[in-house]
Amino acid sequence: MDRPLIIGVFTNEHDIVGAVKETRASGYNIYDVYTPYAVHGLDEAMGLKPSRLTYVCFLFALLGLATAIVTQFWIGSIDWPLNVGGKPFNSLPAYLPVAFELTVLFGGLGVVFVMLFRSKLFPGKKERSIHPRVTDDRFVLVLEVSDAVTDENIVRSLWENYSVEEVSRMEEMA
Amino acid sequence: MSLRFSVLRKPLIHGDKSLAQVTDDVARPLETGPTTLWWSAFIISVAVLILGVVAVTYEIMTGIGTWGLNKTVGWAFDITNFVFWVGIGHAGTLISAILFLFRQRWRTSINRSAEAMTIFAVMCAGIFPLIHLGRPWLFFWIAPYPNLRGSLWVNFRSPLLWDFFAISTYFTISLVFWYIGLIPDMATLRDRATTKIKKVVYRLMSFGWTGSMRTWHRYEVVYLLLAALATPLVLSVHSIVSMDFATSVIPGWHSTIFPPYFVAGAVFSGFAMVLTLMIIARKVLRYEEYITIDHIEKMCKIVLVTGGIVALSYGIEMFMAWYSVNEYERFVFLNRALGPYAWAFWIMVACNVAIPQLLWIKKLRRSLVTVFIISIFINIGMWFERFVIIVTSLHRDFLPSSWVMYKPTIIEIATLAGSFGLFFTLFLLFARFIPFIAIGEVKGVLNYGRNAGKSVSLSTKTD
Amino acid sequence: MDSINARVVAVVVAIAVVFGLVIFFQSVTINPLGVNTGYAPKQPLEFSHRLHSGDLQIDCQYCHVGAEKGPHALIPPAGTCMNCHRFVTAAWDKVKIEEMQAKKEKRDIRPVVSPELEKLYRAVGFNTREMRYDEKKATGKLEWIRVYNLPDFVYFDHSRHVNADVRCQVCHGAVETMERVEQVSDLTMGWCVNCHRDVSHGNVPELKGKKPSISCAVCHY
Amino acid sequence: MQNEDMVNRQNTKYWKGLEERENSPEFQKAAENEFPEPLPPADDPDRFFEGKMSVSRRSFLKAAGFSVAGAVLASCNRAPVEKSIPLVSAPRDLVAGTSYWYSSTCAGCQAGCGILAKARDGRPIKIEGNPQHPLSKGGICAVGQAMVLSLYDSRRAQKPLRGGKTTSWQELDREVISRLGELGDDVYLLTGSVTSPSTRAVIDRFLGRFSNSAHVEYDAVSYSAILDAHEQTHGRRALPRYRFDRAEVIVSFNADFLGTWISPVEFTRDYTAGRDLVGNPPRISYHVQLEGRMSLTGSNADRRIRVTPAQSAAILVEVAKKIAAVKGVNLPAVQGKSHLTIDPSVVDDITGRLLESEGKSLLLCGRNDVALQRLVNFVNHALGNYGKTLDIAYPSYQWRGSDRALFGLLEKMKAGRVKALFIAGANPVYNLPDAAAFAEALKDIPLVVTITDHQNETAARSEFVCPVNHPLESWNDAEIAEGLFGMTQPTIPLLGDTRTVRECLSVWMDEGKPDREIVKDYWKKTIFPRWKGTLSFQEFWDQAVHDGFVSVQPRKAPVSSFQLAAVTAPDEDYLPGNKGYALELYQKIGVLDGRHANNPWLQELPDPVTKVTWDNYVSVSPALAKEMGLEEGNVVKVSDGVYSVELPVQVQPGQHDEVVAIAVGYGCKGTERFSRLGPDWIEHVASDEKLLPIGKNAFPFARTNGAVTSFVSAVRLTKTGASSPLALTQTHQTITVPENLGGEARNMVRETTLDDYIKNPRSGNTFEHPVLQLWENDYVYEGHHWAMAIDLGRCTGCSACVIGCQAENNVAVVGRDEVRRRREMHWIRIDRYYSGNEGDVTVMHQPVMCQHCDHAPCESVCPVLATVHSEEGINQQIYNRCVGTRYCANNCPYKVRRFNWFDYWEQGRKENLVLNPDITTRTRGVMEKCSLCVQRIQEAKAEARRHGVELKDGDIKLACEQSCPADAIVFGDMNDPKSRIAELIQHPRHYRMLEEMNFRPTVGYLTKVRNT
Repeated sequence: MDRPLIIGVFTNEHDIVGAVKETRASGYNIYDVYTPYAVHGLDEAMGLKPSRLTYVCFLFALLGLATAIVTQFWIGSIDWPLNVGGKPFNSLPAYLPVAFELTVLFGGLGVVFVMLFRSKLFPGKKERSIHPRVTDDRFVLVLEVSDAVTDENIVRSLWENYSVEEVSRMEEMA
Repeated sequence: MSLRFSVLRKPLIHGDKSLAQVTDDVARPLETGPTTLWWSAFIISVAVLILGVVAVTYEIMTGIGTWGLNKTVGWAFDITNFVFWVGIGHAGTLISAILFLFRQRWRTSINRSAEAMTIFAVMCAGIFPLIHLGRPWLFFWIAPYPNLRGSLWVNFRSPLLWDFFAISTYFTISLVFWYIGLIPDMATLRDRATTKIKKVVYRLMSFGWTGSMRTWHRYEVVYLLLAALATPLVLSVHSIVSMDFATSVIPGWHSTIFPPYFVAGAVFSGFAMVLTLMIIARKVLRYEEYITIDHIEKMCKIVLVTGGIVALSYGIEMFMAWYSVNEYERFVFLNRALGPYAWAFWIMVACNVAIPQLLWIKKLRRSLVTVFIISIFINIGMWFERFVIIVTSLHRDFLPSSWVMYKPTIIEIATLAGSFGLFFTLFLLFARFIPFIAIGEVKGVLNYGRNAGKSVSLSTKTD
Repeated sequence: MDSINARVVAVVVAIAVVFGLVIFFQSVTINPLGVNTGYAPKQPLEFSHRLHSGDLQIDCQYCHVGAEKGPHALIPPAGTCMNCHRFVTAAWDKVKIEEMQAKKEKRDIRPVVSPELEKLYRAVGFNTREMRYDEKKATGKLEWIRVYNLPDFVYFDHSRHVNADVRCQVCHGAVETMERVEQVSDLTMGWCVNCHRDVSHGNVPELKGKKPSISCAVCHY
Repeated sequence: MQNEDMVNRQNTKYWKGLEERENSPEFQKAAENEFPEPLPPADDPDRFFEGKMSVSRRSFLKAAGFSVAGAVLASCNRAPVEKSIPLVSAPRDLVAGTSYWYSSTCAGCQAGCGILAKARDGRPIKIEGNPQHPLSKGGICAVGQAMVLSLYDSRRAQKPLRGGKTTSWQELDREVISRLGELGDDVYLLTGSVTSPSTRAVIDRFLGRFSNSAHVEYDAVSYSAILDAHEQTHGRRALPRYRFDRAEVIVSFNADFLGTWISPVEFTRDYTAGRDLVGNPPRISYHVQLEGRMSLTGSNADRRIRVTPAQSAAILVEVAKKIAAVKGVNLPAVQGKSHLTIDPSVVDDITGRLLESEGKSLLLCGRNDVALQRLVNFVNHALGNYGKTLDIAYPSYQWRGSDRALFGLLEKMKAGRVKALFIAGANPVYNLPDAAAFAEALKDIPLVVTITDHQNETAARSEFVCPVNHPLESWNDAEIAEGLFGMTQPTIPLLGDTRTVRECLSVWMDEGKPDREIVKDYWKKTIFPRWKGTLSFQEFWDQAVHDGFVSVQPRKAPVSSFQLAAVTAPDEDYLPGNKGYALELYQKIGVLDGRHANNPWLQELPDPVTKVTWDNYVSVSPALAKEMGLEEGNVVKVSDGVYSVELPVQVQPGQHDEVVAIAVGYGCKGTERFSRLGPDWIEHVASDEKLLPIGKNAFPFARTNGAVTSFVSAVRLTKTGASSPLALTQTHQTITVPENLGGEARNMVRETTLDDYIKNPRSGNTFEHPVLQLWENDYVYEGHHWAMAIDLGRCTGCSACVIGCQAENNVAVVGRDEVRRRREMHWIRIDRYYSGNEGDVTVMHQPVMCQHCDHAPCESVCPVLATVHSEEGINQQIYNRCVGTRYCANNCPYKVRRFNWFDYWEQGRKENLVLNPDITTRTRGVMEKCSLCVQRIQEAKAEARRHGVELKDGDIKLACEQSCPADAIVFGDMNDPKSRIAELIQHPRHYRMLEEMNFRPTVGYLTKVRNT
């Protein structure tokens, strides 16, 4: 984090949504917003693009399905065909439960791991605390100090419309 | 989200909580010392768990013969308990996944604990297929892994193998789903932590969560995807468990109605268990404002619906036995109702069909005492349902020469008790160390149904 | 610092769990890695297969009788050794040297007995001085160490293989080149099954046309 | 003789005898090494299998590459160092790991069936019937097959005892000889029936040295009356030889000839030969059984009439009267009032049937009553049956006991006129009706010597106890019937310091000959001269040893003309008017008169009718049970005024309401060791808390009139209020489901009547059901496709197959408590179903083992592929792959899978020597079941390949099939169109259980046809 940050602390979700919209409308780039819970509409307000994790999930699920089907057919008819109860060596219906389970398992685990990886979340990671109450009841809007926003005072008035509780400047993240 | 109509709705969370209050309320039990009540419950649970551990150790050391099984009844308490616990384990994921997809926002008060219950129930369930093996130390042979036996694989036609995949997938996905939901709350606790140890532990568990909206954004997608995956999964698990029976040839087991019947039964029993636990927990943990009487009532309605499906299934089973003109099928059902295990059958009918009908009455639905008692009855009834399906079908099958009676041994009873010991021990530990209510999610619905005049007011925005 | 501690804890716990699991499996199951290829135990006397089977070209079944008739290829009784070693008490060159020595020293030829064969003679009670049996002195004990061990749940019949023209060397390796016998096949089920498969598929030229079964009950009953 | 066939049979090798090899020094060496150390004596009563094998013995077995019983399955962490210590010199001509067959004669009872003993690496491990034997024709009963286990009984007497302390033979011999010299005369020898002529010769020589000496033979369950009656009516004291195959009408009064009476294997063979609907021409005899209790024979009868002993006597009298009238014979002694209390049409029917088949009928009576037997003789004589369906001119010598002689001896003992008493092969203190008096009289006899195999009641009261060889360790012979001699040869060197009776007596006479020489000399002098052949004696002897029997020219015995005057009315005793209930004593098929009480296989063998194991009990009719308010397992006190026992009740459909039945042979000393048998765990229940013997002794209920022992008595029953659940292997008795649950009969057992069968061969087997197939192409069995068919019309339920399978396949004994929990391990069971009302029931016996379904439901549910189909249609069970989910057993519609609930095997037991080394012993936690004796299939195929020939139909005989005296089980390759099995599958009577389910079992059944 090379550049200093400008921080606005809000106390409810409507204010933060409003402030974000307003800030963006004013042409400032929002560095990030920190909230205690997923505030609906905030992602749109921030202009975040729809996540591509759905495709990741689909691909992983497809991988799981393919693994299950190929493995079962390969084992059942190529690697070691065995006469089990006189049934045909290959029977798709019998293979479906495992195929389904592996689809779900691969899809679920895959997307979670990708999400954690993308978000750089891992066990024991030291958090970068922007505000001590951000996981409690405060909503924090963060701007990066840039040519457009050189000072917190630039946005202070903007944010005061939204009952900003505190505006401060942070040299670097804790 | 159409909050503007919310004046027509009642708030989900009572007591006009502020965000901070929610955090405080939920975190309180974790931050104060354990109460005497907690200690006594915990000690009892651990004692029962130890009893179970002793019983299982003895069983594994000595042999499965220490159970009352015989040449004809090869499964009884073991698989009954397994199916019972898997069934219990259905409510949590149903609440967190299906109700999530259906936008049932009241789920937020109970989904955390219900999911925890699911995980613990699936753990209890998973123990039984393991210890019921004649040679439990070779359990890993059920997994298909390359080996030195010319690569002798596994039988992908066996429902037990499907079970292995279903249960392990279900457990994994449920655990991940639960844990993903837990990460923000862990961060909350981390930020509130006062001792170093807590800080370390919660930091370890919160994965460095900061509440960044960019993360929230991905998180929401993943949560939705997991819900979407878990929904068919939860339906598949009990369907597959039911296939242990449905794909067999034993009359009373071999039935195409089993998958939906089992799923409904599972949800039925799962919600009954959730009710049992919530009614106690809201009282003990003082979460009455979060888990409100409306929550209880809603769950009662689900119980009523699924109970109805279960009752219908009983009826259809009976009808099909008669309609099929299959002598073995007919006999099994007559034998259930009139044979030597008729008492178990009638306990099942009384508990699962008759008693839940009381929930049609709104007054009873909203009476905690009645609901609690009914939920206990349903738990008992659903255990007996599995017992009836397993034991009465096996004990008198095709050849009359092999007909037997089954009687559990003290080892089996102790093992069943031990599974409850494990369940409650884990649940009590959960209530002590992990937020009982999903803080982040409750905060999200705090405004739901709130009066427009309040300070934390409505936005004019619609989405 | 904290997160480093946490990581240390995590690593320690992980190691403990893995270690615990390893101990568990080791103690309750057949060693999953119980492949003893290369096992070449020291035998009670240094018997050289290279000499007997290789140089002298004694047929395997001269000593290991029964392999074509029954399930077991026996470890030969000491009596079989004595068929020759009643006369042959040491290597030819040793005997020659003693002869020359005796000639030189103008004395009677002393019996030359190889120290390894001495063990055999002790076992059967053979008096090398007088070249006759003294059965009272027989200890009867030559504790050979089995090299090829199969678990009891596998039924293996030598005769079925020998009669199907499987040479001993297919499984036991080039014993005729080994000073001390060493296990060359891993004796895993996969090894058995894959050989049966190969033969069935005609991949083993010398056994073309044979159709060994891979049904379970061929070996397990 | 078909010696060539025998020699050529691929998978059997008959040894001429051990002697050739025995004489070689190598073999002597091997024999000594076989048991280098004496096995420790057994003295811990709580443990049943205990003789620990020494390390050196195990190493010895390893030495020759022997796999010691394959007992250790798992838990080898690091491969242990396996040492091999080869013999200094190996026995010639003995291939380790292959089996050798020795023919011999069974000594399980006195019937003398021919056996083949399979010896493996120097130890006999299996007994089978000798197909060449003229009497048993390859059949062998449960008892005969279980004899091999008693060889390794760790409690078998091993050392001579004096006053209860171990002594040496030298000391014992010295003492006995000197005492005999002092006493001079009044020397008596009390034995069971001695069928061995060479032993009889030695006995004669031995007793001939004393004045006032006698050899007294008695049988605990006596046939004395039949012999006495023939002495009176035909002038010859002998058992007639019965020929059931020649009888078209068989009327049996209480004679359990398919179960335990005289020579059940021979009779079963002959009986089923007379009831063959597959053969050409088809034939079927008519069999009426009149009895009070439900016997195995009664359960197979075409018509069964429930009668009390008194009624049966009355009916017999009426039948005799009627036949006398028809034949115009005057029988003054049996005239007079009829005592008949049942429908007289019974008499008319029986008489009519008998008269229709004169010379082709057979009347039998199982009562030990001389008057009744004389009447029987009269009827058979009047019908011209002598010389046809029974023969006294060429009699049988299987049983020779004389109750009169026994009671004479007892009188002498009481009078103090017996100075020395030798008791051999008998346990009078246990099994005499007045055993207490005998035991009392025994005290005053100066010299009592018991020659015994176990430390039994009599041995405990004898100063000297001589341990006797097991028949499988002995040379012996047997005169079974006129002109037929059985030969017994040892199959293993002596395991203990034991001698045969013959040897003992010979030593005490100072004859100083080895046992074999005594037998051989006798044969040279007595039997060889009767043989009309051209061989030298040595060749003759070799052939006899090789065949196991020899037929010589029979000598027609002098028989007097029929002594009509001897025929008198039966004793009043039998006539109606008795108070209380009539008690019938009988033998169970396993332990017989108690002589096999030490054999756990036989103790655990379910009774073919009651399905009870490990117990005797009071059988009562359902009506009587209801009247007294008794349920199965309730303990009642049975008292005849003098003796009483408390035993649990067994409710027996088909039993007469005024008859109760108790089996003898229980409550023997020594069986205490079984009371805690089985896995020891928290809920294990001992059969008796005080660790008393198994069951109660019922012999004291027998009565004697000084001439014969009667096994019928009058008793009273009182409820005790206690309860002792029986160890049953079947608790639902009918093929119909309970009335309130539908009451329909299931179609697993199918039967028809002869009339219907003649009209339509598919009658009774017409069940048709569309069979649905889920997939198009079934697996094609290109090579062999093994299959089996069981003829329910032949199967009598005798249970020989159960023991045959147990011996072949290392099936564990689990003990009474486990059986009570329905966990018996038998791979083959015989289902027994009653039909009809509870009074007059008909019975079906159906052997059920794994049906080897081509669409096996068990296979598709096993997660680890521990059970799959072989290329030859066998449903394989791979024990070492099994993890024990028990799913397969649940999904088995026939419930033939058996689970190892505990570790039933214990290492180091001497009894483990009986284990078949080809088969693994299953550890705890794995499933097992019938494998169609796959080891036999494999061995036969390998043997055929070794000889470069094709496998022929009949080369493979499964253990159950081989032993079946009724020849009811046929196994073979159904892909071979010329095989017997392929033929049977086409038979109109052939069906498969639950065929509508499309399991496609390869085991099928043939409908039972009743001749009613």
